[in-house]
Amino acid sequence: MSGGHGHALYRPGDSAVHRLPAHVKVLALLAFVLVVVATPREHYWAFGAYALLLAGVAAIARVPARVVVARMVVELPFVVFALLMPVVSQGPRVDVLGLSLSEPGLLTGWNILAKGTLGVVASILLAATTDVRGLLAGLQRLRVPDRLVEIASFMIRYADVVAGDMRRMRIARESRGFQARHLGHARVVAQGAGALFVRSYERGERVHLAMLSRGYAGSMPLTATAGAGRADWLRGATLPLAAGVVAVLS
Amino acid sequence: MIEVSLEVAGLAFAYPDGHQALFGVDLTIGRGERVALLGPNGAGKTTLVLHLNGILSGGVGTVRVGGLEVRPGDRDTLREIRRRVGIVFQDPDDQLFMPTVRDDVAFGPANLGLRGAELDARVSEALDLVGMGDVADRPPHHLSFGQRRRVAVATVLAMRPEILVLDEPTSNLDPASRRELHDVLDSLDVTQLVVTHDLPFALQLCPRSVVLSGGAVVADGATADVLGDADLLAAHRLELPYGFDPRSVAPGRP
Amino acid sequence: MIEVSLEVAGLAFAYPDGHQALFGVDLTIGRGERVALLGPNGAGKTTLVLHLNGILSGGVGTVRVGGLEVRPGDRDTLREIRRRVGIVFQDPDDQLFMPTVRDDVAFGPANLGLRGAELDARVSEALDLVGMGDVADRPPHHLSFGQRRRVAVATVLAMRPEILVLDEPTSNLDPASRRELHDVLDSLDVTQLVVTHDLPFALQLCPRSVVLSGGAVVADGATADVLGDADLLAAHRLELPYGFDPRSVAPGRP
Amino acid sequence: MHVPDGFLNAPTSVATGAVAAAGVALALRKAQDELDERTAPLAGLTAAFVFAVQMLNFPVGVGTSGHLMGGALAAVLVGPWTAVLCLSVVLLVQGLLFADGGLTALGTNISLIGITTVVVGWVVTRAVLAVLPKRPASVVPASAIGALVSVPVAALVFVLLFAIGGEASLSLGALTASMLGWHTLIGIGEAVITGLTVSAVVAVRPDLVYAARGLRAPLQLRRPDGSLVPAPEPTPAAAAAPRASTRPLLVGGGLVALALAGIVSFFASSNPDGLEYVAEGEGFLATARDHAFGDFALADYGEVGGIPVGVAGILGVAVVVVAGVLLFRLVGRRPAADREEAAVR
Ligand SMILES: Nc1ncnc2c1ncn2[C@@H]1O[C@H](COP(=O)(O)OP(=O)(O)OP(=O)(O)O)[C@@H](O)[C@H]1O
Ligand SMILES: Nc1ncnc2c1ncn2[C@@H]1O[C@H](COP(=O)(O)OP(=O)(O)OP(=O)(O)O)[C@@H](O)[C@H]1O
Ligand SMILES: [Mg+2]
Ligand SMILES: [Mg+2]
Repeated sequence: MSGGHGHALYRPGDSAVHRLPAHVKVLALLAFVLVVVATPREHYWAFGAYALLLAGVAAIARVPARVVVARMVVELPFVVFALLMPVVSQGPRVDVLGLSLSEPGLLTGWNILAKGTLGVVASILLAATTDVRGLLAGLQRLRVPDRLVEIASFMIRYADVVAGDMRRMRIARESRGFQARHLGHARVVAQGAGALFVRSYERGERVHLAMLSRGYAGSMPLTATAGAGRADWLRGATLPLAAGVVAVLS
Repeated sequence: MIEVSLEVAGLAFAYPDGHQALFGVDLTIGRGERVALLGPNGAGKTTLVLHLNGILSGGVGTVRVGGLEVRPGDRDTLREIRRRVGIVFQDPDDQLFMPTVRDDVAFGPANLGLRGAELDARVSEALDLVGMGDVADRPPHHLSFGQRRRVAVATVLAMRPEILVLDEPTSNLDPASRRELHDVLDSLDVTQLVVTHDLPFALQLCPRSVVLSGGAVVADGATADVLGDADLLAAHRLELPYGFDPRSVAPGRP
Repeated sequence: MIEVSLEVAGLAFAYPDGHQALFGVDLTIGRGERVALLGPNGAGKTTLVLHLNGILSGGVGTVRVGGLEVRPGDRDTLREIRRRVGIVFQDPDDQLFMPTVRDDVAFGPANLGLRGAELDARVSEALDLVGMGDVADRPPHHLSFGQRRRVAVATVLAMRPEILVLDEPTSNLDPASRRELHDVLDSLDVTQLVVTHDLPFALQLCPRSVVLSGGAVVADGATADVLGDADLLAAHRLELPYGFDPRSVAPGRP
Repeated sequence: MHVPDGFLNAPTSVATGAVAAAGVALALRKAQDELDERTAPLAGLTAAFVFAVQMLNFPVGVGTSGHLMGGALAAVLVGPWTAVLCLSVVLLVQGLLFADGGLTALGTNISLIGITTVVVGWVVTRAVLAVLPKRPASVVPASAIGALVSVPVAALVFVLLFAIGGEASLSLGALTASMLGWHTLIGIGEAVITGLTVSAVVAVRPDLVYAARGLRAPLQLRRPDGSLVPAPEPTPAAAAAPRASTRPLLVGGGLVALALAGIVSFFASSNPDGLEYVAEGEGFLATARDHAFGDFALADYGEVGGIPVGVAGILGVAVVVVAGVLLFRLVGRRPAADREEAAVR
């Protein structure tokens, strides 16, 4: 429940990617995605090369393809969008398999699909190899204002509290003979949602007060992690540098 | 032979994090019996209790309630079992979730199909039994801990279960409430399994006691005998409280 | 005159939902004293406790800790007060929040500036006192309720506060742990305020008792006298447990 | 409507990034007044709740995903400035830990979801509150209406951004119509959830609702004989810190708008010289001009959905400026009025 050690996408491990400090990974990811976004869409093979680079990272980090693919559903909405593009766009048309498609639309769809997918996969890899504590410490190192980091850490803790309370409430409901069978029962659940908010808040509030009681003054004393050495930066730079080379060559 | 109300056979269970809590528990309770479940912290008492209506499952062994086997997949049977078995959780916060105490106590009976005046009567009756009639319109999470525990007991009493399972019902109760709870439970003619660290309470209420330790049953017998066995008690972190004279207490029912 | 450790004067407080819980509480505790705070469910005991280090505030009246006034705005004084007053909450889930038991116990001392070997020693010592050394690397929310309570006590002991406030420390503890907790508390030479419904425990540990009822202090005196006053007890839902013989217990310290 | 990487072109991403950065920076400064030691975790909870609410995610036919947004809810519970912070944190965490929303599109997402919905939700809520009776319960319908309005407005802003920096030749009319249609539906869901949550909180913890602060019954004392007497008034807590004047706000807002206008028009102009120059200087650009940073130039699309880019750009800037000024004026002033009200009561 509380504590928030892991999160949905995190896959504990001890690969070189896991060990890289979180802030190095975040910067590397950002640089990589920037290069991808800046690559003109006609440079088709460059995107293939980027994909290979990411596959390499995934292999080093030992993140199974299954995990990556499963999470890629987040991009479903814009895949739909990308697929629609050639149909609804204006401009000169070409015939593909009997369909009259818009040429710029095809390009646009491809552009969204390629860049979006690479971005999502890169983020999945970051998420899969970075635990919450590491990420928060990394954000701190990246000079993200304390306030934001504090809100983020409370948020992650609360996500656990809310999930835990939701579970408790479900168990309590079912133990007393409740099963959501028809729509009328939605009211019970909805009524619960408001109570859940107050209840999780108050539970979290009490925990917060307990922290204050034990001398908490705004930052975790134990989460301070070591900074990144030159080797870390070099290792982290590999991905964006390789991507950069691809971009220039393409 | 007496009719069997609860039957646990060879139950072993590990939590998802790999920690094994039960190592083959066997326990049979006849209809109308009152049994105290004793044991040290971390013995697996709560884990066992949560198996009795299928909240935890997935280990080996079987649990039967009045002949019905508790199986996670079988929703209809599970519903029936949950109607029969009423559990008061160790942590009242696990039990209470509705916006007001009244709604919370009404929740169970309403699921059983009660409505209108009948429902109201059931709710007031249950709240009066635990002396919480006057907080009916407050939100449960704004009550004191002991008040929440009393409301938690009421939510289960209101369902009139055939089997009543209480996990540490006396903790955080003021002494008078503890006695009143004893009187309420004593007046109910249903099967009862009471988990408690309060040995005098166990002696007062339950003729039979089962000691769970390290995830297995290590003793099962008349409460007076179990509490009289100093070696057994000492081996499982049980002891009669300082100043308590077991001879002064007449055990619940012989 | 003895040095005053805790001083509460005219404290009245209403919760944000408008429910008033304290109606003018006066209480003075000298340095090194051990006081039991008794009273029925909903009397306001927890509410009072939460005022002692400024967790609740905003009512009328004053609270002083070793001469420092608890004032919500004054962050530095508040920090100092929280260093001095260690509170064990009634609900261990309110107390534990770190990913492992060890981290949780280390949290307080680390905030006080301890590091390295010294910190480790402090943590192991506190865990050993409550007999929880072997769960140090497990997540606290995966422990049994009683284990969590013991860890909660350890988190506060590790801070070595000058004033120790425990809200229902014995609830959910197995009988041996209850006695061990008594021994630990008995061996500590700090001011202690112990909220409890466990009257024998109060008699054993605390020479002085205060009865809070309806949000105000209704009795304050030697524990033996308070527990001997049958009318007082009856008026405030207190009673000695069945089978308990007060004469058999030697009160903590005269 | 989490926008993924590569969805809008780089200049638009940069421009919205600037807006987001300015908004968050401002919110960081102003939020000091809204939270104290005790309510700090409320921001975290609100963020967590918004996070959960945003999980209710479904595809919207014409574009990115549609989901509940939670901006109005956050504003009502913790105040607008803190709400901006909460939503920004949610988006950051979603981007980093859940691969939801592109990293290079973070600025866009913060502007859309973090700033637009909060500002619109809050402004509308305050406006509705002004005509309703002065009771805490009034916050419920007001916040629901705020939530209802905030979602389609955010959708409109999205269409606008798409018109400026979208990489497609779509009919803007159709896009607008379908986005509005969908998001009005989503807005209704948003209103229901916001109303339910706020009413639950107002009922038991009115002190936690920023928009409904300041309501307390007098305390009583119990005398030894058991009778009750009214308690003396508590000594007034240290008066709230004097409020900063709104001038820095307006100046800051103006600067942001100006900077924005500069950046956007620089990139949005179809004259790529400046960039090409830079690119050549870096030795990047070897052949044609739609190379490495070719996208920046909008070279291929002089028109987006029939609206010349220049016009769209100007429109966009104008809207952002107006919204910014409104934001700074309304938000800057309201809390002060609030506090006075509370003091009078
Ligand atoms: N959610 C969980 N995940 C992992 N292990 C758990 C979990 N809950 C309990 N345990 C472990 O399982 C064992 C049995 O726990 P259980 O809660 O059943 O004990 P108990 O007998 O009820 O103790 P208590 O008297 O303290 O309530 C303990 O060792 C505990 O640490
Ligand atoms: N968060 C809250 N909001 C509103 N009222 C509350 C809240 N917490 C407690 N109360 C009320 O304040 C009164 C005092 O509660 P408190 O928790 O201090 O009692 P207590 O003496 O600790 O009782 P117990 O022995 O049951 O723990 C009770 O009437 C309770 O219902
Ligand atoms: Mg238990
Ligand atoms: Mg209490």
